[in-house]
Amino acid sequence: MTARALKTAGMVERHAPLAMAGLILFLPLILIDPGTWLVLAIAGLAMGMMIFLMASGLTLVFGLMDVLNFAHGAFVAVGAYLATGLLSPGGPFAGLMGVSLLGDVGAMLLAILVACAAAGVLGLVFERVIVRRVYGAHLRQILITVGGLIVAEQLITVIWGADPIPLPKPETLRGSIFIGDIAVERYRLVACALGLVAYLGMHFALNRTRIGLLVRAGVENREMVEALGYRVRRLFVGVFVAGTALAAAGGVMWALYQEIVTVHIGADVMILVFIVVIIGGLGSVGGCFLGALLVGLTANFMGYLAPTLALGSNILLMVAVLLWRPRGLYPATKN
Amino acid sequence: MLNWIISGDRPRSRILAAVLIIILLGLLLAPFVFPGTRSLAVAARICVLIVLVASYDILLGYTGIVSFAHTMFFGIGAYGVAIALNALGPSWGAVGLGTVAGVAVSIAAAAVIGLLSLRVRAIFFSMITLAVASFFLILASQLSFITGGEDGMSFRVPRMLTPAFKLFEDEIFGQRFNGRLVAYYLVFISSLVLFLFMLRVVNSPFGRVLQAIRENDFRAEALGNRVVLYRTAASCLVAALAALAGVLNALWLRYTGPDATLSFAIMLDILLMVVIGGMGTLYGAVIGVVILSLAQFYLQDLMGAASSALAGIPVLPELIAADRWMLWLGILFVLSVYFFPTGIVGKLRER
Amino acid sequence: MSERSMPERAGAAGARDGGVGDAAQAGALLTLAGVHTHIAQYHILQGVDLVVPRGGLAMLLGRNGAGKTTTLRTIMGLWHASQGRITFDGRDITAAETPDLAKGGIAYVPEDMGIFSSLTVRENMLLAARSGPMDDRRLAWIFDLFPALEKFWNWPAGNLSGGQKQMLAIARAIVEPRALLIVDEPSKGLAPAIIGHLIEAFRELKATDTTILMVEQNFSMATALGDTVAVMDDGRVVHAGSMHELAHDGDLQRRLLGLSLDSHQ
Amino acid sequence: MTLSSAAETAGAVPALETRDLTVRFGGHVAVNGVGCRFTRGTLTAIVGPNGAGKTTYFNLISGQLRATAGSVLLDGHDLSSHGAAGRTRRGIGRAFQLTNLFPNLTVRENIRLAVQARRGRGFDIFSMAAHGRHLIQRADAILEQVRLGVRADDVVATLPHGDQRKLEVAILIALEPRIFMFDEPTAGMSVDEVPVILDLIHGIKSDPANTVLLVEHKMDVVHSLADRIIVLHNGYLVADGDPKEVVASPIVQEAYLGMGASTHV
Amino acid sequence: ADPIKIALISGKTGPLEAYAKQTHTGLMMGLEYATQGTMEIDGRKIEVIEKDTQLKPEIARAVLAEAYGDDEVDLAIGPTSSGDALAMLPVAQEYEKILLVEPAVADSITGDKWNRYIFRTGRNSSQDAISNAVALGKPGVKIATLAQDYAFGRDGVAAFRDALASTGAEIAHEEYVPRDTTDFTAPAQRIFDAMDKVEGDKVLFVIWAGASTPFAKLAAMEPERRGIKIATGGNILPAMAAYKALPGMEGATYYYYDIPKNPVNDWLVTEHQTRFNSPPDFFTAGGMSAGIAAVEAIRKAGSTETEALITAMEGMSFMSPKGEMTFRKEDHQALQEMYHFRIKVDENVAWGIPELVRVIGIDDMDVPIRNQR
Ligand SMILES: Nc1ncnc2c1ncn2[C@@H]1O[C@H](COP(=O)(O)OP(=O)(O)OP(=O)(O)O)[C@@H](O)[C@H]1O
Ligand SMILES: Nc1ncnc2c1ncn2[C@@H]1O[C@H](COP(=O)(O)OP(=O)(O)OP(=O)(O)O)[C@@H](O)[C@H]1O
Ligand SMILES: [Mg+2]
Ligand SMILES: [Mg+2]
Repeated sequence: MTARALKTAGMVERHAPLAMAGLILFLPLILIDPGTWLVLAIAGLAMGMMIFLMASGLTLVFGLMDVLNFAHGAFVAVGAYLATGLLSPGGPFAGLMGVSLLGDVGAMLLAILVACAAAGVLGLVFERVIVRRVYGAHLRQILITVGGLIVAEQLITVIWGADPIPLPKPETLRGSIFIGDIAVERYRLVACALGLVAYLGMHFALNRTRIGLLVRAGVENREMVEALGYRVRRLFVGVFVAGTALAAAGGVMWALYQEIVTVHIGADVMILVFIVVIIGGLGSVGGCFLGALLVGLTANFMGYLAPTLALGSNILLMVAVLLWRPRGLYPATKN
Repeated sequence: MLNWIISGDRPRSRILAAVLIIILLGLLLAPFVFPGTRSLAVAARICVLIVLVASYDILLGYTGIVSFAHTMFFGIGAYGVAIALNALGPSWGAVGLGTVAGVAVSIAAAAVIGLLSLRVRAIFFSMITLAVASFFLILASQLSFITGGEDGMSFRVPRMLTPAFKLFEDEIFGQRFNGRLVAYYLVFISSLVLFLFMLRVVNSPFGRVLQAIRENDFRAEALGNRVVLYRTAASCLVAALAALAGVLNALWLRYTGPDATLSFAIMLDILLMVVIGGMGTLYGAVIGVVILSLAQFYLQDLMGAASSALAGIPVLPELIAADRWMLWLGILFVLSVYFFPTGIVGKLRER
Repeated sequence: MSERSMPERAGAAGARDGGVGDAAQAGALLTLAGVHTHIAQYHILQGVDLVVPRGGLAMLLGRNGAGKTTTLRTIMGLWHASQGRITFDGRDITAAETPDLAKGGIAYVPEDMGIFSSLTVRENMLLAARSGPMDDRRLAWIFDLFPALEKFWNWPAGNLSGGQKQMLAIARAIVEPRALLIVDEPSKGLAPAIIGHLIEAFRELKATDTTILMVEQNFSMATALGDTVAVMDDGRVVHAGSMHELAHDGDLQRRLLGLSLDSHQ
Repeated sequence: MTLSSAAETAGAVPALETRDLTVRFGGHVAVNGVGCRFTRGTLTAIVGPNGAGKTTYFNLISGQLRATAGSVLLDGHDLSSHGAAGRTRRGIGRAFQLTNLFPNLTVRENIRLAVQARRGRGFDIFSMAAHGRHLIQRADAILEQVRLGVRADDVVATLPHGDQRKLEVAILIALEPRIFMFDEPTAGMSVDEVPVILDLIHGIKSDPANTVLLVEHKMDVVHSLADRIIVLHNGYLVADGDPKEVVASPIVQEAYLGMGASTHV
Repeated sequence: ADPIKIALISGKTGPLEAYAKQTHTGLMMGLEYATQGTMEIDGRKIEVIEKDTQLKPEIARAVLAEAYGDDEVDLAIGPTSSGDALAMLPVAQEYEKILLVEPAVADSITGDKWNRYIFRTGRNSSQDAISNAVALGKPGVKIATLAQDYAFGRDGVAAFRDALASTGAEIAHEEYVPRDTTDFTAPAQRIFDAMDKVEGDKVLFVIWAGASTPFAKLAAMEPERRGIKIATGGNILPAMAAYKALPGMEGATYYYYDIPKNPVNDWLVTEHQTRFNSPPDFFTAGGMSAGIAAVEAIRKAGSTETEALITAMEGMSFMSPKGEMTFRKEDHQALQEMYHFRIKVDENVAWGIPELVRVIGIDDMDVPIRNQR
């Protein structure tokens, strides 16, 4: 009896956010004609996937290690700039591109891999030099990572210059596929696929291995985890590196979407990313995923139905979610 | 007597005491010791920021609340007088009305935010303030017919505060006694009084409860203190102080705009100043403000000089070119958090 | 300072005279020799000498603030000794890092229990079972000892009662066999019946060749379990000997522990 | 043994009463319909196995938790609309089982804050806290009472466990409540310190205006202090009455003390 | 003789760093060109003092006051952003010294916030809007606008609407979106819905400030399937990379290095190419115009006295990379030609190339005077 009650409570707990997502997805059908609705919905979901790619690294680091990395945006920018080097005409992967869809996507994936590796190394340095001393102290994290962000942005300017750098999408990823009268941008489909892969990968790593548990335990009581025989330091470095690599992957994708790269390309999306992470419930990858989709959808439907409100739609969504669930959709930790 | 004025909050370090006295004298005599428009502007900005940053420290260092909405209140104060002066013309009445309105709106806003959201976990509260602040920033730029939008608003202040107003006809000690001087001393004295007031607040029974809440809010509640009420009261108090700082800033600059009062960059500056100086000590705020303001205003010049001195060496001049002053500020940021976890004041007191 | 170091040595010498004997010394699993520990500017341990015989249960007793917890943390590598030598199983571990010590076979139940409150009971246990899936037989034994853990298996550990947390902390340390078990005040907050179980459990553990070093305030539990005993005061071991001897010497108890007859029945 | 105790026969309004108090966490009922009256001038010990709901019962009375059902009455007035802070100000004071202090403030400041809260001076922003002489004197007096005077200027985080327990008790005294609730005050305290705390509690109890509730696992402590014992088990109140009778009852012997376990205590 | 001191005040650090760099290069080249490389006027050396506003208006004010008050410059040039500029205007008045605005575009600088010490070589928003109206407006054309939802966007659309009135074209729909919008699906759908309801030549005119532009994203939705052409003004070269997605797009621009044919521009393009291995851009041309204007003004006035300069500059014409410019007497705005272009795509060029359709002469544009003297 009690067991069943518990189970039902848990089910409601788990599925209410999904129900809410469904509501946000389908409710606008009342007001919008189905063709337009479909365009908006697909575009919104794809946008959400791209945001998720950028936010996933943050939520990983934020949620597991309780580190507020304001410099996350810098790694997004690094990914973006690396993409300009790798994918521009004349870049190393340019040869692959412009021939077939396979070649273009291949080049893009290669660029993502390279960017991830490079950003991972940077993340390692960043963790060593900057984050290491501030585990457990939110405020100092904010400050030191903001400092890191400034330094990183300035170094980017020194290396790549202050001018925005254009980055055209590969030929075959441009334009839309038409299903009847409904346009679906090709690039967004690719983004969707990649976002899904990243989500599943993280889901597996966190739920099928001990890493997630260990990191969470390490944040709560580092000494005890060490006393159980684990090297918390290495673990944290690893997670942080993974977070920066994901940021860079998001950066490559975002740069190709924007088709122009500026120093602030990462910092500009950070508020949005933070909102997604908060809505999701700090550190829950699933929550972050759902949050990103919700943000994407809300922005599109609001933008269509009431453009004047679109401006604050993300913030409104966040406040609404927090009023409903003060700790986000899927709080990763219970306290 | 002195002990009463500083509310018994001694610097507890010789060096710190000396530095504070130098800063006080420097600001008091700034118009005479450091002639020139820029240095007066720097001095006035330091005065305003001391109020702003110290009030933020009450929230952050003493109460343990991380809010990103502090500049919002700063802006409300500034826009308050700006709008009043624009609408009613440059009179002291308008200044008074604008101040009262700005402070009242700030307190009301802080109370609403506090009562609604100070119950949630600290980090969520910060994010909510971040969101509210960016919403307010959007609002200020959208309501351009009142606020001047992105471009902000220039306005005229009472004649007594403008260069046209002459106290004496001649220069004395090489200084023109005009309205700018009056304006400076208005800013200076108001800031000093507000700072001493804050010193009293943090050393009062109220201030001690705030520290207790920062340490362990659950226990503070169990002692019989209504934590949400205290936190909200603290937010309201510092909101009012920030608004007053905004008023001073507006009167001095005769301009206000989103970038000058509301931007996230200022918020970060404030944070950095608190932390570099040393959280949870108001003297730290003073030190942080002075160091960072001087850096912001003069680092660039210094680097320009250094860079041209090093011309010819590869890469290095590029890194210390004047335009890269932000790079060094960022490094300063990181190093200070790294090496002064308790801030400069904490470091000084350790010895 | 130099004057103060004299009785230290005397104490150490006394320890040997106290009957543990050189045989135990030779069969020692863990030895502390002249260990000093500083925390920030405070000099907490001022030359601790301690011998934990292999396969036995060594009790560490002493007043509040005597330095017992600090001694355990120093062994565990959570503080580092500024002077002196700690050997474990013949190896010098004075400067070893905590994770290596844990891997080397030392389990630790800290004074504050060190529960991961955001993790479930199961997850807490899972992390302690480092070498793989948990052994069902051992788990059954643990559930038998602490039935509450089975009941709350999938609950966040933060919601457990004080005593249940203590049970979890102990269970975590014994989920896999370890060479040495270091336990800081295990009986604290436990109901009498559970303490009874606990005593049985430690006896069983001893029988499986696990060496135990335990800090305890509950004197009856200490006497029921201890083979050897060391008493600390002011950052030093002031008495070392067999538990049997201390348990039957009221004078010694009064002198070392401030125990008087009316405070424990 | 009936649920109504002898103490109730006085007929006057009890100092504290719980009616049908219940709290449910998900499907688990931690406190289940507990009704009980506590009379001025008496000390009631609450015993029960780990996880029986003792701390939760305290949490419900002092307002740290909201009841799912039932009510708490102080001098006949329902407290349901008051939170923890309000209840403390109305005279319900409690010390926590797991130490709960202001770790980075000094010992004296910890107490001073409690004294200040008691005097309701918290919203004064114009005077200097350091000038509140009588508050500080009062704080120092209490520190002497619990023998913590020498550590007054130390930061709490550096105190050994036992001293932190004493501070926990000292804060409760500083709050000058009419209802005193102690949750295992002597856990982790060394044997020689225990009598100090017992004397203190004894002193509190002897003031006829005070009502004392005590959770304790050490039966010797319970015996030396309690006028009455109530037993919680699985959230239910299962026994209530004179200490000797209750302890002798089979349910306590079995479920709580464990058969034959009393020899260990 | 005393040197002539000119302050260049720009947002050197911050998001507009790239623009400030261009202005700086242009200014120095302009001074060089106008003095035939001597950097002297009438035997007086020109000294340029650079100051950074950090894009913070309060700093902008402080550094301008410092330039006038402490460095005693003869005139100041700048700043990069309109926000900085509007904050700086009263300072010029207070110190009674000239501020030559370049390249901040807000109408109100030479409009209701203007004072007599303010001149501007840069184009204002109205000029942008009007030239585009001239380029696009024909009878029967139905236009939807897409702009950022703040003063710059709304003013731009308003000016555009006014200018369109005389051309016979009309605005069918106005769409405003948040400044930092990155996803244009929803606004595009709204525009499509609105334009589906009207008949005629359909154009979507975009007014957009900032590096990240909506064009490629709009193009991906293939508005031409609904008979809608996209149009917009010019931009800096990196931003025009996005125009590659829109071959054939028309609009009017302020400057593109290949368009103006005159000796000044020829010199600028050649020199820039040799020195920096890249063509000059939008703000380089602006900086050069300002440099030339300053030199010409001082020459003409024969002194650096403010009053003499004002007299000399009012109505003054001078050559710039964009041909002849004239400071209008009424509001000191430099009137200048603009260029109607059509985008051509060349695989070997990183951006969409604006090819000249026709020069929109000064007389083709009726730029309203909005200040009160
Ligand atoms: N972090 C610290 N900083 C400074 N002093 C400390 C710190 N931790 C402990 N101490 C001091 O070290 C001494 C020994 O403390 P320890 O915790 O080892 O005592 P203990 O014997 O375990 O006492 P208890 O029985 O109360 O747990 C005490 O005087 C204590 O004040
Ligand atoms: N916040 C909570 N959420 C869920 N369950 C809880 C919560 N607090 C307590 N419980 C559960 O309620 C039961 C009673 O806990 P409580 O802390 O009252 O026990 P206790 O009698 O004080 O035990 P101990 O003697 O071990 O301290 C326990 O089983 C515990 O797991
Ligand atoms: Mg201890
Ligand atoms: Mg309990």
